[in-house]
Amino acid sequence: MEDQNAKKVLEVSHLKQYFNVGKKDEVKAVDDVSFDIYEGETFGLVGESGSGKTTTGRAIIHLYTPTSGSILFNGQQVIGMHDRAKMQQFRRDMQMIFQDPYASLNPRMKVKDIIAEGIDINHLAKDDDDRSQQVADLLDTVGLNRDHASRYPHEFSGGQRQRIGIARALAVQPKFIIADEPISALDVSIQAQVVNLLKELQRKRKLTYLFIAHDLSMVKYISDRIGVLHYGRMLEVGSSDEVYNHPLHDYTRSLLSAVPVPDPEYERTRTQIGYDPKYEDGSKKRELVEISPRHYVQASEDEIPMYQERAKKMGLEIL
Amino acid sequence: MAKYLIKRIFYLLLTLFIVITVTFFMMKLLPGTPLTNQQKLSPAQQHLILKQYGLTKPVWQQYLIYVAGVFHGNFGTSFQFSDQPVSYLISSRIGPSLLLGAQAMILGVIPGILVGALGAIKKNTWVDSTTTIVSILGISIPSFVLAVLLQYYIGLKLGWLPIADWGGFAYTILPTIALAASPFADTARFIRTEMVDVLNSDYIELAKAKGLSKWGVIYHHALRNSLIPVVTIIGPLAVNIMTGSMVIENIFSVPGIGEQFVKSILTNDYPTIMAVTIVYSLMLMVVLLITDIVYGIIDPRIRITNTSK
Amino acid sequence: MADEVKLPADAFEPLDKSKHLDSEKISAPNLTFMQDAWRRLKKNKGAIIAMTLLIIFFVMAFGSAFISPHNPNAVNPQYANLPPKWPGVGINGFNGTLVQAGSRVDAYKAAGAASSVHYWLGTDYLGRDLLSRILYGTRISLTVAVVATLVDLLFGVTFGLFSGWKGGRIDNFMQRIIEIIMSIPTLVVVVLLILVLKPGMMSITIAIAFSSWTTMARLIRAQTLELKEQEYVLAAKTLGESSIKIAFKHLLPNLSSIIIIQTMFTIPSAIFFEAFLSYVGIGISSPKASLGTLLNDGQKNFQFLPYQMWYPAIVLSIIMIAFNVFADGLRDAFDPQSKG
Amino acid sequence: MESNENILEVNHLKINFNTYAGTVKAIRDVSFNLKKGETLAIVGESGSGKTVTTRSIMGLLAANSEVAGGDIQFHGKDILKMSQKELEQLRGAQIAQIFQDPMTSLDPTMRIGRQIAEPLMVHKGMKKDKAMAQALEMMKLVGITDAEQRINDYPHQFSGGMRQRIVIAIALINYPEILIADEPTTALDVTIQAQILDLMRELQNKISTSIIFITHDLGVVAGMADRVAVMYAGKIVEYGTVDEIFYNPKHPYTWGLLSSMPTLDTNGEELPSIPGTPPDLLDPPAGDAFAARNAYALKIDTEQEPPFFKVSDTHYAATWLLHPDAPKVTPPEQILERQEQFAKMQKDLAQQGHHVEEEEEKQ
Amino acid sequence: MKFNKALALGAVSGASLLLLAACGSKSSDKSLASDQTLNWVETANLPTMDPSKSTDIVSGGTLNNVDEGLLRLGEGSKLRPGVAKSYSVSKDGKTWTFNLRHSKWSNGDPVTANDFVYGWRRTVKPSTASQYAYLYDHVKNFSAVNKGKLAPSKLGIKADGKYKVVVTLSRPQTYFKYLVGAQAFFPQNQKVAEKYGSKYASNSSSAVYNGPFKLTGWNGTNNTWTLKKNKQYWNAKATKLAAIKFQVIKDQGTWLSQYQSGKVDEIITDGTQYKQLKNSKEMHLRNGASTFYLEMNQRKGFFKNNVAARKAISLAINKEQLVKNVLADGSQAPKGLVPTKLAKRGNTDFADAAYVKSGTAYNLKQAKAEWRQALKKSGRSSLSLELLADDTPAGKQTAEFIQSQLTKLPGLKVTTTNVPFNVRLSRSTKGDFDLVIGGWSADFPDAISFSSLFTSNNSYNRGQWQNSAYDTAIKNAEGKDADNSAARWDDLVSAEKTLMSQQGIVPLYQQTQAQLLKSKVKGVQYFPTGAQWDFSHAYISNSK
Repeated sequence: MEDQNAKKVLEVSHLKQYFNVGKKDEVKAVDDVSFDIYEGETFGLVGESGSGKTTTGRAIIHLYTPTSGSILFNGQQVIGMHDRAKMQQFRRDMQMIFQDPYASLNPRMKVKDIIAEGIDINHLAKDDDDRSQQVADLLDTVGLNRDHASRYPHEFSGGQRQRIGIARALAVQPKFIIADEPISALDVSIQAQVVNLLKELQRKRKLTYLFIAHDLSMVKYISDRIGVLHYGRMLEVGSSDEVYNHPLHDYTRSLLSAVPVPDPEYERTRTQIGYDPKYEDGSKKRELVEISPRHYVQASEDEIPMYQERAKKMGLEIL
Repeated sequence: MAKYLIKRIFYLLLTLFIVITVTFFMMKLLPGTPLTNQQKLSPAQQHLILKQYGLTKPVWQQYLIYVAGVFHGNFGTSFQFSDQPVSYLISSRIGPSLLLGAQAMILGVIPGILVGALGAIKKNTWVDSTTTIVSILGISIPSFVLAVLLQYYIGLKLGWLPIADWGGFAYTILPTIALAASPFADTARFIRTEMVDVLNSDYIELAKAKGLSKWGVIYHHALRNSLIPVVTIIGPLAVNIMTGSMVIENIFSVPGIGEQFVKSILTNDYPTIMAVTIVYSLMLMVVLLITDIVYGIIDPRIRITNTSK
Repeated sequence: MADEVKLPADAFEPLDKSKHLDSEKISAPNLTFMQDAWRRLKKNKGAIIAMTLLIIFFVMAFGSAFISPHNPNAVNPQYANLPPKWPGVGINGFNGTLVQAGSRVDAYKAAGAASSVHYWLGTDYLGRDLLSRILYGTRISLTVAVVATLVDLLFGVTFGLFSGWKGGRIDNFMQRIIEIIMSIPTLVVVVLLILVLKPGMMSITIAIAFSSWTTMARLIRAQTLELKEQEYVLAAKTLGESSIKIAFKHLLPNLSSIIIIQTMFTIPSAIFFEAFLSYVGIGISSPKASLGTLLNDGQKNFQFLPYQMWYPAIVLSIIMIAFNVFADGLRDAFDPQSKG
Repeated sequence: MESNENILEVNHLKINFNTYAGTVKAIRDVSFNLKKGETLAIVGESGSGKTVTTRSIMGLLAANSEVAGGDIQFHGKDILKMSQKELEQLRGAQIAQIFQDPMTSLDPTMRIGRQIAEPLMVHKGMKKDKAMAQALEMMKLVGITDAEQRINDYPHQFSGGMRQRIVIAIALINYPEILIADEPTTALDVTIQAQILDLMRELQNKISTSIIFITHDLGVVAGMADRVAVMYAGKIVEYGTVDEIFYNPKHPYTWGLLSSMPTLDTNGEELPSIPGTPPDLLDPPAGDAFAARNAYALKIDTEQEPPFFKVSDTHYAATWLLHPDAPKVTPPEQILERQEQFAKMQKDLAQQGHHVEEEEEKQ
Repeated sequence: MKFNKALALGAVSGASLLLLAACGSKSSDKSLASDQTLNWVETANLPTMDPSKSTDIVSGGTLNNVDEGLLRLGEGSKLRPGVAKSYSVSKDGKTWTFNLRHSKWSNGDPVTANDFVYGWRRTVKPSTASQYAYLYDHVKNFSAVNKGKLAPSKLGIKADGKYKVVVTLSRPQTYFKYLVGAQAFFPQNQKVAEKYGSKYASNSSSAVYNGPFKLTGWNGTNNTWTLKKNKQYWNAKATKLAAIKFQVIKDQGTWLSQYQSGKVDEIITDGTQYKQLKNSKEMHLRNGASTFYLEMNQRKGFFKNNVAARKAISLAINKEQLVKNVLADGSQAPKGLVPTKLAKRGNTDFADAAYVKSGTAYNLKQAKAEWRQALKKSGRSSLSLELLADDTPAGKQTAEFIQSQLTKLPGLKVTTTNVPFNVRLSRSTKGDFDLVIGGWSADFPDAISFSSLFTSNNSYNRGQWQNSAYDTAIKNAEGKDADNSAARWDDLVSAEKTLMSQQGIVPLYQQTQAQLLKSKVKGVQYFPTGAQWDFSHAYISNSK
């Protein structure tokens, strides 16, 4: 899956998103985060609540105006984009799937109008029939019945609503989708449906995903590469197998050790690794450093050898 | 806290200043003069008298003089009481109004809390319906109608309490009841809604799970949590009472400022109208300020955020 | 335990996967949000009674412009202050008699009225039919209240929406304005406005609207602040929807229940306000009548002509109660969670 | 620590809710028992009736609910028939509960020390000073640092994890026989969840309480439970020991649940999933409620509800697939792996048992 | 200076003495109740006790009972001696000399001629801004002093010794004798006035009194105050009441309840109350010297020079019905502008003498005919008029009634506007109206108090009706015939007839107050002009 020569779709560098700047309650929701996403891949962003993962996603899709940093999408600077036409194209190319299936659909709109919102804005339908046809196709795509189009969101279950949300995003034929915890509010038996759908869509439509979640096993399952966020900073980036199997940062290790597994045998022996946040205490200037190929850890100059040592122990190739 | 207070007082003064300015210029738009005997005066004589009141100066000068006066407690001279400064008029009449207001507040809020709480506790029973009807009646009957009924039946027919006039506690009872009806109803409805919310909350569930008796849960948890927000409606209730007092004082011949305000409206006594407006606004602003501070003190959630930052 | 059950032979044939697995089927009837609310409202007897009463009052008040027992403004001084008289009813209070100087007299006879003259609710000091006056007064009161509420709604909703949507400094500034207006007692504002605008239906309406829009604006703002963080609004933004369209497509429809409920509470308070103004002496001017002016006229003569206060008071109270109960019912219907 | 003594027996419990839309049959014949000192996990999707079950045990059913049948035996008495007073004596003393959301389940205006001490004052008639002293001990026990300083703080001054510790302290202060934990970690981050679960296990050992653990997270169940009951649409569809459920599930719903969860090792193109959505309990379907989502459904599933079939002494499942006449079906691949592991475990266990015997013989 | 006409107040004082004797005899009988407290009601607050500043009936009435001028009105609006024992008028009618009795202020100071000089100058000088100073307009140099062009000392009043006041008028004024009884002409104690400065007479203790009562318990703004018997009053032995407790009641219903419960001893009833209670033996009709009338704007437009239009308006209004069924408070239909019982010559009432039937009659048929003619004359087919009136209950009722009456005229649409008193005055002075309901109360019992209103260019002539015959008649009455009572009478009668036949205004009703007075209360004197009530001879009787 990983292709060294793949094109970078999204380049986020030194993104900072502060709220209430200059006030007493200033919040550094995202603090100097950099990462790239390649065409066709799924980049998973994990972290606990308050780690800034949702904020990152929203900053990328221009729901917030970042405090500083740069976001290049297909080589175009997104921050401060003023050109109307470009903005509209950006809005079409990048779409988002939201977390709460109950809050993400306007309860006063019919499903067909919800799905067609993007079609209407971008005038993608020739006439009403075309519009209805497109909506019906989208419903088909996400596995819903065509006659659901005239119903209201509250009549659907969580999983169905989430699929409507996906259909809405797909309506403008995006190339890049940010999925912000799309399954965390769903029941276990439904989560798989949605994940399968996302995977299928990615395959069929050549989509690139930024998949945000706190459920580590699901992120691991769906992602090609993973970034670990903590307190608004990116601590570790690497391929999902490497991050899960060979975590370098203490926080990542602690996080992974806490994940409960549906295997009683395993659970009986599992011990949680405690975490001492000394490697992110802010006393030193730390940046993402590539320890082994395409496996980055946030480290200061003097911590690099320590991580290299760790990587060596795990049998990783060291740069 | 101190910083917060200073900020609030600054806003209070700013608001007061705006109120003064707006009222002043609104009053200047109106016809009418202090000349109650205008029809028998020649224009020259009228001019002479207007000069005495300082009304012949350009409006902007009058404004500056007025604003300066207000901040020295001088609201000019009443058109009706040719010898009385408006400030004296208000200070000598505010006592009964404040007394009635305070009594009505107490008589409205405390039974309102009890009735509202009862309604919430006995939700969807006949008790709830009864308390709801009582409280809706309270806001559905104009206070002047209630006043007339009280006066006629309790004062005149039964002779239990004085019909009107002022002089001792007995004289305050009927006007207090008439004034308290609306705050009572508002409080009861407010408390009921609050308490229903609180009773549905998780921590009440936990309190029940602790094994507290029904009344234990209500007394220790539900009541306290639904009472704290009552502070936030004290301001609106005060407005309610101010409004009611204008009518009630008239009917019961209470020597308060509400009665005087009505009289000054009907006689176009602008200095008094302006002054009462300013005093009412100031009173309301102070009430709002105090309730905000009190709210911060009694609600630990707000208290901490204020002191810790 | 199960083994004892006798089962048909074909019972254990597997079902055809493609057929039975239609789990996306929705069995519930297709209801809009409003239909759903209406269904809940229908279960609330009090609210339905209140709504019926309101409809009756509206129809009677506004229908009375076309069919009314008498012209509400027709002065008939020789029939002044006649008590209610119902044809064929002999009960005191409905037989045209009243207590005058200690003894009960037939006021109709005293006024020289023919036996065919009946005023169902009596007459006022100019001999105008009180029933017609009340209907007419109700019409005026409701008109003032409804128009004031509509103005307040238009202004309050726009203000609140704008303030909440823009946020930041603009919101801060707009909130200051509201705070300032709210720290002036409403009646005082209304009185000042009416004095400046000259008493009349128009100025009363404007004054009442002006003094009540702040509540609406605050509610709408608070709700807008909440709604604008809702994911469906964010979704519309990511699709590139313009602010105006978001306001009309997403915010307003979802604010509608709050607006409706608040409106139902604003109307009665506007009616009340008008009544207060009438008492203070700056209400609707004659010969126009409102429930407030009727009450005010009636309460003066309560001792001798109690019916002149009772009937308008009862009508006013019923309208007030009905609006309040109906508003409570609507709130429960729109917001089932708060019902618990 | 475990014994075979049942301290709680729920028999054929049926509970309905009257709503605007009609009668919701939330619990449709649920029976289970709880043994002293064990942890029984009840697993199921939202709306499957887990929470209603526990509320009925606490005697805290909502006003619009109605017990349509069954009983709940606790120490020989039926909780459903207890007077309000008896229930009050039960709650917080013999049966305690932990709620899902620690952010809302503490009284925001009461100091936490007082909140922890309250059950002592209510049930043991303790004076405030003494109760507070004991509350302080409890705070230390549940791992609140600087307990002495924090005893007079208000809930909002604590983080979510700390609040949940406080809730646990409240629940355990009277050393209840039964602790009902209703999704106690769902609202918490994974690292905090691990801490809270550790704490619960540790405290269970200390005070030997029985726990009914409600959750939808099978990972948590695997680590916490001794026995597991799987609920679907107001019924228990399968129950057994934790190993039996995880390694030898018999009900297709359990299969679906287990296989649709990726583990950290799961890879591949498609996750096995349960299609469709749970039925509407306003109008539950005839026959097996799961039939519409069941790839292994039989004709009889649409006609008749399956009874419980015994798998082992401790393991029962309500699926027609276990009927002797039913066709043999192949469970999903992941389940087959699990069953293999189970077989291995059984073998190991047998050997180990053998081994022990041998050792005994040696002695 | 020669004194031709030296009046010793013969008949007048004789009458008063008789009256006093009658009172005295009653007081000696056993029917005097032990508690001589009267409970009286005012509908407005007492705004001031400064005689120079008093403009309203509450302060006017109170001043009249606590202070005393040179002369005093008595029963039947006849003059009685006040501080002046007697007075004389010079032959040219311009010099009036008053001889004062030795009397005291309530603080024991003697009441001297200087107190009058001080009080009068204080009232007239511009810095006082007295609104009633205009009553002095016949006093020499008034105008110049009032405008500040001459020093107050140049005003035509001086003290001749301690107990003689000499007044110089600029032109004769037969009714000057009535004016000196009004509060604006009361003596003022210079010492006290200067001591309190701006606080003078702003509460009961910052003033002194020379009348039958003294004021207590008034803080300047409160709703209750008490008049107590003034023991320093020269005729204190005639005062029976120990105290009069005043209470302000603004609500008519409250007032009645208070009366019925015995808390107050009197009530002025409104229409409904009067109708219910008119047969009560406690009911007294107090005939007022005030007339309410409709003025039509004749500055320009429809009513100017359009007698038919004005007549039509008058004829269309049924005044009888207005007073009987609408106001129904005891008020009477008017005979003309000047109310009945205001002025008399011999046995002839002025109103009867000047009665013009068509001026106040009701005839709808004729009204319609006149109206059509008026419309034709102005070339219109329809007209819309605004009727301006007070926002008092009576004002609203009258306006509504007139509106309903006038609407019967073909092509006429009337809208009503009710405004506060001050606003009504401002607007009517500016001519900002079509029709306005106004009223006038006589300041003193002489027809001129009314008749002078409607001369051309008089600022109180709101409608600006103009008639040269009327102007001439009034000019003669105030000028060449001022000292000739017969000629003056004729002048005024002819003026009134002109006004009525030309329908310069439409008289609506003559106000009467219907008062319920507890039967135990005796001897309260009522005056239609000036101060209404005199309690100096009132008492509470034992007998019911």
